[in-house]
Amino acid sequence: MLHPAWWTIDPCARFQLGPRIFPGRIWTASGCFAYGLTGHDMTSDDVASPYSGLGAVVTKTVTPLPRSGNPMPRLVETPHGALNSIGLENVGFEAFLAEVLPELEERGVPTVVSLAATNPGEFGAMAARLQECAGPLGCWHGVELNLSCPNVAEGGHDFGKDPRTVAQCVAAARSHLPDRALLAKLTPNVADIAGLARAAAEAGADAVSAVNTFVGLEVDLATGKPILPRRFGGYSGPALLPLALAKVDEIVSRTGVPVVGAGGIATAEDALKFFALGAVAVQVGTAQMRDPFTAARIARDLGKQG
Amino acid sequence: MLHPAWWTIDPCARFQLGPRIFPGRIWTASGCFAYGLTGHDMTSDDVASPYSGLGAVVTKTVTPLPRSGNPMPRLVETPHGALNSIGLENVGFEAFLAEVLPELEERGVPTVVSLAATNPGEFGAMAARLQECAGPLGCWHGVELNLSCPNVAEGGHDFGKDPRTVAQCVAAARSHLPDRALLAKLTPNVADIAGLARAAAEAGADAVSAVNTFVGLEVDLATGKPILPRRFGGYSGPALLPLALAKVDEIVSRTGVPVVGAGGIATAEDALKFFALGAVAVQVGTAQMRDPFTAARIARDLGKQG
Amino acid sequence: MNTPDPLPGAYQGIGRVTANRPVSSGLIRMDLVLARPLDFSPGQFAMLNLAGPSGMVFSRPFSILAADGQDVSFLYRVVGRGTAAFADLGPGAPVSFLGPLGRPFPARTPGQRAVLLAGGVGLPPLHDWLARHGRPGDLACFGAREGHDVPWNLLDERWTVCVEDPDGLDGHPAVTGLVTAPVAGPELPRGRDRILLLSCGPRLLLRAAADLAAAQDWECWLSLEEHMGCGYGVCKGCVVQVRVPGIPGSGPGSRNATCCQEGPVFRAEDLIWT
Amino acid sequence: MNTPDPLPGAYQGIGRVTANRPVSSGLIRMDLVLARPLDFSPGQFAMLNLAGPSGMVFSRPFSILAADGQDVSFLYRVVGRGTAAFADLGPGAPVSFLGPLGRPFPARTPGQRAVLLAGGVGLPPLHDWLARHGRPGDLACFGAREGHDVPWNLLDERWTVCVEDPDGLDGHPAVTGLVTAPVAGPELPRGRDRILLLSCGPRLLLRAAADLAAAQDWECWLSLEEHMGCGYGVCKGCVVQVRVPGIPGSGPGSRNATCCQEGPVFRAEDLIWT
Ligand SMILES: Cc1cc2nc3c(=O)[nH]c(=O)nc-3n(C[C@H](O)[C@H](O)[C@H](O)COP(=O)(O)OP(=O)(O)OC[C@H]3O[C@@H](n4cnc5c(N)ncnc54)[C@H](O)[C@@H]3O)c2cc1C
Ligand SMILES: Cc1cc2nc3c(=O)[nH]c(=O)nc-3n(C[C@H](O)[C@H](O)[C@H](O)COP(=O)(O)OP(=O)(O)OC[C@H]3O[C@@H](n4cnc5c(N)ncnc54)[C@H](O)[C@@H]3O)c2cc1C
Ligand SMILES: Cc1cc2nc3c(=O)[nH]c(=O)nc-3n(C[C@H](O)[C@H](O)[C@H](O)COP(=O)(O)O)c2cc1C
Ligand SMILES: Cc1cc2nc3c(=O)[nH]c(=O)nc-3n(C[C@H](O)[C@H](O)[C@H](O)COP(=O)(O)O)c2cc1C
Ligand code: FES
Ligand code: FES
Repeated sequence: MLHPAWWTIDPCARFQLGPRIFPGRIWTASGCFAYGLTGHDMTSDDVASPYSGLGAVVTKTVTPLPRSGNPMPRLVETPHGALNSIGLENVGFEAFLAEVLPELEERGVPTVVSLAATNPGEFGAMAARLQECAGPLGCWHGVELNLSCPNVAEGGHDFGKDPRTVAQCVAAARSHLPDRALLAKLTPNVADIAGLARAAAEAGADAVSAVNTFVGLEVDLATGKPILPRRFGGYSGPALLPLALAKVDEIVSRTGVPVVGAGGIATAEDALKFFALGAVAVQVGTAQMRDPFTAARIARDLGKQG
Repeated sequence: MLHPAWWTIDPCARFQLGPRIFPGRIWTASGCFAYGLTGHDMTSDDVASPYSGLGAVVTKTVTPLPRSGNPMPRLVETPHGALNSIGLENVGFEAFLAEVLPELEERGVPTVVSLAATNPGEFGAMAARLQECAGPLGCWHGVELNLSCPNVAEGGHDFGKDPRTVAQCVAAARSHLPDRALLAKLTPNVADIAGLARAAAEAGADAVSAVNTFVGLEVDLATGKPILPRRFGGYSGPALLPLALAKVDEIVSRTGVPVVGAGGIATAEDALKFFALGAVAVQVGTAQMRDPFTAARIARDLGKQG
Repeated sequence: MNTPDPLPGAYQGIGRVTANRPVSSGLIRMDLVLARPLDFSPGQFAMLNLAGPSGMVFSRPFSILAADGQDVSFLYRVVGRGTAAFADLGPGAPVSFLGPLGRPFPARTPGQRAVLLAGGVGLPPLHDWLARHGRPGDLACFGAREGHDVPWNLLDERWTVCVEDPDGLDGHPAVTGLVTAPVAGPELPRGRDRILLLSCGPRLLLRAAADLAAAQDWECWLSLEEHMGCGYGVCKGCVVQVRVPGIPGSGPGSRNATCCQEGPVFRAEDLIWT
Repeated sequence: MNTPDPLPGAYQGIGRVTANRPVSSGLIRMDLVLARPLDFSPGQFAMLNLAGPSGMVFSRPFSILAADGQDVSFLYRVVGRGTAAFADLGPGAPVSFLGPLGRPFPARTPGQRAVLLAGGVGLPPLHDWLARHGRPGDLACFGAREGHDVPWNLLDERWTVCVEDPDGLDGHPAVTGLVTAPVAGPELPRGRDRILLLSCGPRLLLRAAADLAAAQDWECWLSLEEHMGCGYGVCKGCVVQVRVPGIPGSGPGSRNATCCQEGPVFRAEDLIWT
């Protein structure tokens, strides 16, 4: 059952994405697994570690300067998903380079570094500095440009909706990253996500990640006001699956650009649906928060050994 | 609890929308309650009839000519919602005028007629003919232009994404409908739904209905292919609630255009969330299919008598 | 009277589980008590769901096996999420009920012998039909894969049980073969005024029944299964293709019929198999 | 040793319910058996969820009441969807478990008397602290609204029970008043080397405890409740504001600390109340 006839890939085998060989196709999504586990050792009865079989951990998005994020509450469960307005809390790019990335390398965690910035120049500068500082690292496989986080006031939201801006950001980063995979993470809150994907690919992205969260809102019935102080948050989790599948299908079938799928994946079956549509890899987000072994179990269930 | 302090409206009281007085603010959504109940009498232990307390039944969208709709399967349940690709099966506008509308009048069902067409001229012609044939009817309160159905190949999809087309369709219908409420039903599959709402209002719509379904897709794991023959369907049901709330809030807070809210409403609490954001009325769609008394129970629970 | 009765009023309410127990290796019988008495005809169904917000987005259609006053019974097999959830319900659990829905199997016209072909979970409507309308000389066949799959306690001696595999019969009498086997012989007369064939079960069985009836010119009604959204005719998610008389000058046409409201029981000749 | 222990390894697995019964009118005790023995310190918690796809999107944090080998116990109150679902679980039901998580309450330093203030479902960590570290002279107070709310069987004679309303005591000994009442008198010495105040419960209690400690210069640790996404430090959904030492030349600053990983137990002075 977990290996239907049409399914021939081993997602725990190495595969090439752009200039880089990744150790597998089951990844964790940015913001849902921090910089990998920090401070915790984790065990389970059935999987050796939360990293077993994973192709990459996409790190929490880092920005040029540290950010403390949005006011609380910034994470709300809804019956079928979650709304977050974390606001890109992160240690900042320099601390990330100095402390986080070396530690990921030391622990042997395959890493994709998620970056956000407010203009193409900043993206370029971060990419250049990454290449300069982290060039020799073996576990750093690529960069994902977060062009779509709906929680940042300064431009973040509409930023990634314009294909030209997407292209500029990708081009700026690409020029400094000759030997790493470059991914553009797209917002689904547009009429034409395929257009964004095409723009990203033409500017040099090796793949696009789709999707980031949908704009959502939850009301506190006691007050009649939105629960999140900024009203809107990013909707993620199981409710998203059919929406994310549609966006991925739109990109794959209209553009042929390689897609790393994300949105609502919690089980091997969910992941299979993205692969069925032609996704080259998948990311586990919200479900990884519920259980740090989710992605590793998906890798085990779908792997040839599974 | 059902009547929080901020909540002062009686949704079962008459209210004015454009040139028309509606008997209430809890409506059923187009396509989820046909032309009202046809052929069935329904009883329950707690509510007198599925129409009790309802402000309007928005009829299944009718098109100039009859349509048999899309191939089967065209309705798929997902764990948190539903995907439909009914394809606007309907009896056609002339049969609707001749048979359905008089019957709704006879049964005293407050009615909003949902219309779809492929260009502004057709919308105008249908509006004119409605006014001509149904002008004297007392239960016909208004027209909802379905500018957003994602299931029709011939233009339906991208049609409602362009504010200019929206404005043209609204204007064409408005000129023939002096004394009925005119609503434009908007697609959520755009980056800027507030822009559509503004265009509709400026062209003469009394309100907008938001939202229609989101584009979604479900994969059949056995075959690895989309379950729906047309790949995509419209995603509706509980998963939509936070997305629909966000779209409604965007319209209300950015434009002030009156909004009739829809998307995922299954309980009085769900409906209250739309009212909290300023919706003037709400529509119950998918949940009405599960239980024909859903909207009537919401009206009862939220009504002053409730 | 072969014309289907007009649709009776449907009732929506919360039933309470009084029993929910296996009656064979694959079949579970669920009994509910409703808040009011239920009247139905064999072939009609109800839409069931878990009560409250934990329910499925769509209710599930199940044929009514029997109803007595406020008690109503179903027979089902666990095939997916909904039926698995139903199987977990214990006595007292609330179940959302909407029914009876759809058009029933017709009664016989005078002079007709009835042939009933029920496959697996297709038993309920024909079980009730036989209980109400059965006469000596009728042939009622129930088909299952093997003996353990047969709900013996539900089937009195009027039923001929057919099993594909004679294992697990534990001494119960049964024909080895498909459920159509007892009908294949030459004993039954030809002609639609002589035989009324009713069938409910897997699609292959329905096709076989339709073919048999066509070959023998029998009157034939079939109960179809389509995935349903609403069950009461509003969503158009359950349509099947039926023939319509041609407009003079052009050939016969087809149209959509809702399985939930114009069916689930259709005259075999009206159906266009796809 | 007042410095929190380093975080131990957390275990993720499926526990099975062995008992799930009310211990007072508002409190339920749930016992699980895990697949392996559990080691924890008082104040640590676990993230619990229904097993499988019917679970909530986020697991729910609950303080560990006790653990003995593979058995682990929780005390909870039904407040919403998740806890209502937990209350429905019968023996054998699977529960997804991730724990132990977070930093525990510290042990005392020599010379300190402990004052424990537990309100309602804030009992578990302090109950376990007292069981492990309690000494004669410690003052352990449990507060509830009225007698029926008190889990008498869990509270031995070392616990002083405080009820706001003396109804429903049924002869049990209790102080009428807030849980802080027994601490208010002048009997307790001043100074952080003399009293270690630990508190867990409603926010108002924590504020009162912090104020008391500040006024008396007691060492004080509080267990905070924040809504949690992950419970293990990755989502940043549970942050609280804590003070950081000022950079020389500028005033003291603040930063986000994750309640799940840097807490849930914080030194009262470090907290910035919002
Ligand atoms: C008129 C009618 C009468 C029926 N009577 C019975 C009966 O008496 N006993 C019985 O066991 N089954 C009966 N069925 C089939 C029964 O409805 C399905 O087995 C049930 O809906 C499966 O639900 P699920 O959630 O377990 O399966 P899932 O596969 O998880 O369901 C997913 C969706 O598919 C639909 N679906 C899946 N299988 C079927 C099917 N065979 N027919 C229709 N919809 C399906 C479900 O309703 C749901 O919407 C009947 C179907 C119809 C149309
Ligand atoms: C470290 C820690 C230890 C806790 N220990 C206990 C305990 O031992 N016994 C006990 O009964 N409760 C305890 N709680 C509170 C418990 O987590 C909540 O009562 C529970 O999450 C409510 O879930 P629900 O689905 O029933 O409520 P809902 O209101 O439906 O939950 C909706 C969301 O809000 C969150 N939430 C609601 N109330 C709280 C709360 N008070 N604290 C944190 N999150 C909340 C839920 O986790 C969920 O994400 C503890 C909380 C924390 C942070
Ligand atoms: C709490 C939280 C934080 C997130 N932070 C980020 C982020 O920093 N950068 C980013 O690109 N995406 C972020 N996301 C989006 C996820 O990476 C993912 O694209 C999205 O949640 C959809 O996948 P899911 O349904 O599996 O969660 C975040 C999501 C959540 C729930
Ligand atoms: C089966 C089905 C058919 C629908 N048909 C129509 C339609 O004909 N016209 C229309 O404007 N909307 C149609 N809709 C959309 C609903 O009216 C509603 O806008 C949408 O489903 C969101 O609300 P809900 O989540 O309450 O269902 C249909 C929805 C469903 C599920
Ligand atoms: S199931 Fe909705 S029309 Fe038949
Ligand atoms: S709950 Fe996720 S970081 Fe604390």
